Amino acid sequence: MEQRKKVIPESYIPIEASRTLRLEGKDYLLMNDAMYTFYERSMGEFSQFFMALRDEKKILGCRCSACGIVRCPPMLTHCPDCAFAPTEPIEVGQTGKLLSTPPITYFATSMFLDKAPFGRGRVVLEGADTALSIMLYTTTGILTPGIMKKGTEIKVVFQDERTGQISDIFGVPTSELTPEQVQKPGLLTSELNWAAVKEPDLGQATEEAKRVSQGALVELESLLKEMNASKRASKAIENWKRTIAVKTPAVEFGLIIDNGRIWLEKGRPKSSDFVMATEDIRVLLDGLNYKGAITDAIVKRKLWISKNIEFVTIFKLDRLARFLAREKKEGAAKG
Amino acid sequence: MEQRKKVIPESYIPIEASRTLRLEGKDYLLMNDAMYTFYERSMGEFSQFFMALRDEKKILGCRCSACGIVRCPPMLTHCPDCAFAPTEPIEVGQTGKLLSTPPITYFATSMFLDKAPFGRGRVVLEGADTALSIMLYTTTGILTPGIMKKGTEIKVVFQDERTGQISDIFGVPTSELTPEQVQKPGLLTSELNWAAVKEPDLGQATEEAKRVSQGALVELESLLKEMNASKRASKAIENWKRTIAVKTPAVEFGLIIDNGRIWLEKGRPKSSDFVMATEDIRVLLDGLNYKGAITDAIVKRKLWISKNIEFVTIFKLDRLARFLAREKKEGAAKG
Amino acid sequence: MAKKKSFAARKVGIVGASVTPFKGRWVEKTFYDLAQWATRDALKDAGISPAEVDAVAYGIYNDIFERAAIPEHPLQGIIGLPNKPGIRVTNGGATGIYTIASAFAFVASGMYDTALVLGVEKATDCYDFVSRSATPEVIKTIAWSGDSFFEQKIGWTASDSYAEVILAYMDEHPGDLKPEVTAKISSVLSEHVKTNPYAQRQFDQVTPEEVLNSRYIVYPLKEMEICVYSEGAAALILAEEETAKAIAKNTGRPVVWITGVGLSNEWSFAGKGMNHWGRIYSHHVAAQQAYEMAGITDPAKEIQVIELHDAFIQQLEISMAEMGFVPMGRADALIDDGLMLDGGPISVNPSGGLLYCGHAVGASNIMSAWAARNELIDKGKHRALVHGTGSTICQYGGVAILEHED
Amino acid sequence: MAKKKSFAARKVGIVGASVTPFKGRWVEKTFYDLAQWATRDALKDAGISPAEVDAVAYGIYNDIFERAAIPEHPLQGIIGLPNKPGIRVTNGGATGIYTIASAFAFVASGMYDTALVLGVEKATDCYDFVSRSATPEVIKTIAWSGDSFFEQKIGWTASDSYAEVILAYMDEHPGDLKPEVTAKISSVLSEHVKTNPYAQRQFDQVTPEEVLNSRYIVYPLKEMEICVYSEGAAALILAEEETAKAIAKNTGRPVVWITGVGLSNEWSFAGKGMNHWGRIYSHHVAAQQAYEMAGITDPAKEIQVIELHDAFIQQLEISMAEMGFVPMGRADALIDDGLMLDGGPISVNPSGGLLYCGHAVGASNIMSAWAARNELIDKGKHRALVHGTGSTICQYGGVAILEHED
Repeated sequence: MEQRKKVIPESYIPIEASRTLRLEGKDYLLMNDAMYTFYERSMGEFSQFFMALRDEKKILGCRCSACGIVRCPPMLTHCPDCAFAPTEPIEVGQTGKLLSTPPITYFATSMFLDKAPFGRGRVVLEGADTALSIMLYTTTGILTPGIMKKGTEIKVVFQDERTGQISDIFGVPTSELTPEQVQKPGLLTSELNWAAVKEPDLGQATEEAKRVSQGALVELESLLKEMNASKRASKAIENWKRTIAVKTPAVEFGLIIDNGRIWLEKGRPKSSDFVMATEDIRVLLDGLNYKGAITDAIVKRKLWISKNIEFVTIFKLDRLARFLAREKKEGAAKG
Repeated sequence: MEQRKKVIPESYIPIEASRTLRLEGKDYLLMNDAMYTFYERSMGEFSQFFMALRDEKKILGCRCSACGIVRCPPMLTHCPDCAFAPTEPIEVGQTGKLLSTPPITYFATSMFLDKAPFGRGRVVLEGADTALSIMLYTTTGILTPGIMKKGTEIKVVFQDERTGQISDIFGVPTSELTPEQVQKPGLLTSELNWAAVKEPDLGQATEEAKRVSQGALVELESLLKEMNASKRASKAIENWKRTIAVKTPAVEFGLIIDNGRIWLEKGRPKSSDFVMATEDIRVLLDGLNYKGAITDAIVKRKLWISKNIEFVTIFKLDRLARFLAREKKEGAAKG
Repeated sequence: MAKKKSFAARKVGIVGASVTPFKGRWVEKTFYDLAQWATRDALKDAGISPAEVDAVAYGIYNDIFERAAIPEHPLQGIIGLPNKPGIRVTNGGATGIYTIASAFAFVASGMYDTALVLGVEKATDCYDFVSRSATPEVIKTIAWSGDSFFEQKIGWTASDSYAEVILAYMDEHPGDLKPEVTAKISSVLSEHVKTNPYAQRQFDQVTPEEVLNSRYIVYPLKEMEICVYSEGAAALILAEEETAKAIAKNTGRPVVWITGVGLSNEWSFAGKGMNHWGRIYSHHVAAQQAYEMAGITDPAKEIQVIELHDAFIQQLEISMAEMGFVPMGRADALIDDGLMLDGGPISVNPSGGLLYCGHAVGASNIMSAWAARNELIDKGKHRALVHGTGSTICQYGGVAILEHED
Repeated sequence: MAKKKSFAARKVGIVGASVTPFKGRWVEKTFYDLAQWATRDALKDAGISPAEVDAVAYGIYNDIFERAAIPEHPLQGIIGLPNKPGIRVTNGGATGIYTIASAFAFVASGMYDTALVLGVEKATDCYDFVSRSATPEVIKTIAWSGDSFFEQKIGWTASDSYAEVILAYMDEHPGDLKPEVTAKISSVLSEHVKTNPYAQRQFDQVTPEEVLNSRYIVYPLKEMEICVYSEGAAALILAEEETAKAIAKNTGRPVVWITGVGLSNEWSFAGKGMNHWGRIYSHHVAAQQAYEMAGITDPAKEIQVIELHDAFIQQLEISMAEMGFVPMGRADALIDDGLMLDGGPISVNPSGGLLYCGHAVGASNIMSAWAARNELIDKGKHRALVHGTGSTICQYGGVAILEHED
């Protein structure tokens, strides 16, 4: 049998181990553990819907034999609004309009860390009366607010490899597609023109910018020192290890995180876990100073990261900033 | 880090895949799936109990400061029977008596297939007033009814490698131990004299026995044919594959199971998944004829298997027998 | 136990009921469709529309079976009750009877005039890819019910734990629960199931000998003395007195009143509070509560039909003793004295029980109520007892008394 | 909705209440000890012993958080109520209020004279070993609540789904829910929490600017507009009228009566039955039911204290509109018109709410009832509203009205 993905990725699973945590002079036992069950789960009355996605790249709704309403997804076999008249499968279109402005998930669950940021929206497909929830992406890079809203026309795109699940499809705005792409039934993700992931060209720094950068670097170093001195702030990055290559027009440096400590290394690091690029080093400095989150700077495209999965690290940096700000404030209140 | 067991064994986890099942002319989609969550779980107020097991090979109870009752396990920090007076940790003994006759699990959950058969009993340890549930084993081989009952004295034994869980300990009857072993606190499993797993010596067959065996073999072959002809019976062994070496005084042969089919091969097979040994081939034949279960023959030590985990296969054989018997009966009722 | 006598401020009756077929596996349907099916049929039985139902109580057992942590939420729309109250009750194997009790309280209290009781179960999607069979994974899923600190990691299973209670009883009463009696009871139930077209094992009649020949699952329990896991759904429509009478007038099927309800949860670890080892004390307490509310003083004389949660035949026997139908230690009188044999004074599990109709956990006790109501109405009997049990040492007990006035 | 007016056949009051400290993590205690702690303190508050409690209703949210499928069973003995009825209710984020409603029904119906309402949560044992932090695993565990066929596999999260409802509201009312107003509300709640010694964030006062500066979790929601996950427990003792009065006489603390209860579960998928997109209709329906039962016609005038389930600040605003305290589309009046500011007519979340006291799911709404009762008694106010919500698009709503006669 060919090598296939497991239903639980091996990297998720900890080893059998326990550790002792000391709290106010007493020891407590923390145990690595899991709760889990496996299935060969029948899709029952939804089988046809999922097989149509997988095998035919078609989307099915169900039509009430009494009132004619078409529900997609086909949630039920009998219409509760019509004395439970039976419903029948019917194919619906592959474009539709957003029922409302979709949320964008930046902080995802552990199963979706590598998929964020993503939108999730309800699309009323042509020929359907109810809305189908699907994941939403833009082909232009990171998904940011404003790209999709209530009424935005959406095209359903099919994953190249499909297993018969709702994640076999997702949506993109039709405005990002050619008319041919919009028209095509069963459009595949490999047929889209995805923006390449590449470092932004930051241009040359002015002398003024260089001077400002130097000042910012000094500020940054002193801030990192405060962070390392704060037990509460350090908690935000405990057990974490990353080397970040930070690139600005005026200066490049490494930001090193290693189990509760964070520091700066001059020059572009030889190797890094990911790259952070910004025209203005103050964006990063403000973030760490708890003046506007780094997450939001990325969302507003003022700061760029080379790997979306590193939002995980960004969240830790934002927490670090918040924990330090909170500690300083409490200190000030007491002092 | 050394290679350690994962909290979910990899062998349990299926690949991401789906299959189609046809039922009465309609297709249904079956999807491999899992529901799972990971923890670094605090043992809270039980930490001390589990750390004492792991680190000191001691068993703690809790003593009510008002009524003096000693509960083990130490389920609570305040006694509900004494206006919630606080309880305090107290060490209890490592021998005790069974509160009642313990059940023996032959058909275990998927997490305990390799541990069955095992007993589970409530032991009132010396110095405790309530009972601690633990797994029970005998050092003399497979655990069978009668070895332990209400009042049997039990010694708590500690696993050599402990992680701070209740499965760090189990019980054996003190009657199987030397007085020194019974006395010793923190007795380890490696300090016990476990009966070795070895094929029973079946002795030589008489001519009469050989003749009977030949007759039984003929019966067996015809029974297996019936099994293979029955769709319902075949379901009991679908997707299963085993080569069993069957050993009797008069004859040795292979019993081969392969995805819904079962057949006999003359002579001891070159390699086998496990060995089945019995003085009387009719024990196996009766089992397959649904005249007394094979499981029970093992429990009653009339039939021996080389690996307890192969109870899984035995259950399938017992089901096979039952399915065939049921089908025959229905046929007879109709005919 | 309640200090004062339990009572119902308003009279509550059953005016509609249904079950879907119980099957070992419902490949054709998810639990959404099973739930809708039972609802449809219960509404039809009561001759009312969803608009006439004020609230729903969901009996859904184990989140993991349904593979969802709030499994009832999609049902509210699917069964046609959007914007109505929908409470989910879950109490292990006894989920069904606790759900009935909860809906009963909602109607009796004046909060709602009608309520749907809806139980649904989808258990056998679980699959163990090592042994290539469902059951080890099904029982593992149930085994997440054990206490997570002391029980789960020592291989606790539901069978194991019922076995523990049964063996403790046998220690006290060594002459009772004779193998030939338990085998006979299983055989008797397999005959009852013949008339239940919704049963998983309608045509699986067995002889006592066949029961004796079945394999051990957990000593001392044999395969044919144990209930089978089912998938399916069951529903009841409850209504307060005036509404119930109006509905009954319309359908022509009499109201079956719920005149007593009792619930009891024991300790789950032996302790100072648990000196009833060798008993299933919760069944005694729950029955006494229900009898008191219903004004029953001699259950063996006053009750004709019993739909008992027979997870295991030996437990059926002990439960019958705890509820006062046979003496403790003499439960074999059920057979030895012919009490539950054809022509005997008590009809036990005319549905075939959970052994033969099947155990679709959240739905099981609701199925029992459906069966008891049918028996009362169709056979013109007067009073029935519906029983449910569950949790890790059978320590939950629930009893409802059903009465047919006509 | 009920065809006839909902009522309570017997008057039910709160005579004891407690909460444990809410913490981000309770390393020191399992949920057993937390549950016992809350029970001890509630009994003490009511001046009664466990023997005087007839029944318990457990509010425990997600089996997986407790790592056990019948998590309540070991509690029955630990809290000192062996052999008494113990029902478990679970309805997502709204578990607490549904549990209160259930216990209310049990007492109002006549079945039991007193009942313990016990909510407990242990959520942050979950741990994601990839990101080496708890939260992604905590929200994954909650995400098992999504519909298992269509929602879970597209990355459904609780935040995402509240965001969906909030954005739909903002589509309809683009001028409402202004960022500076939500930031101000969060800041106001952070001031309230100062006087709640049980709160997770008692000393975490924030300025509106700091709220605005916090990061997006899910667009359009920022970290400091979202409740925090907590571990803890909370309990109430309910009693029928005579018992309640006797207890109150003994403790010297007046009975706070529960005069209205409403529950509503919406569709969870947009459909023919769901034309309220852009609303949180269940909160409207639940409030109307509760008002009707309590005889309230003008909630904004007749209710002085509100303990509202503020999973998200924007949802708090919409919920306030749905329950009739501000007009739909003008929820910002809460701040713009000073309604919930100091000296305004309504005290909203004197506990600090779920944002600052913390969201220990099963216990949260019970904590809210505890806080509302304190506010009524200690400040001599007359009437309070306790609110709970949950499930996948905030489609569960529960409301209880509390009244202080003195």
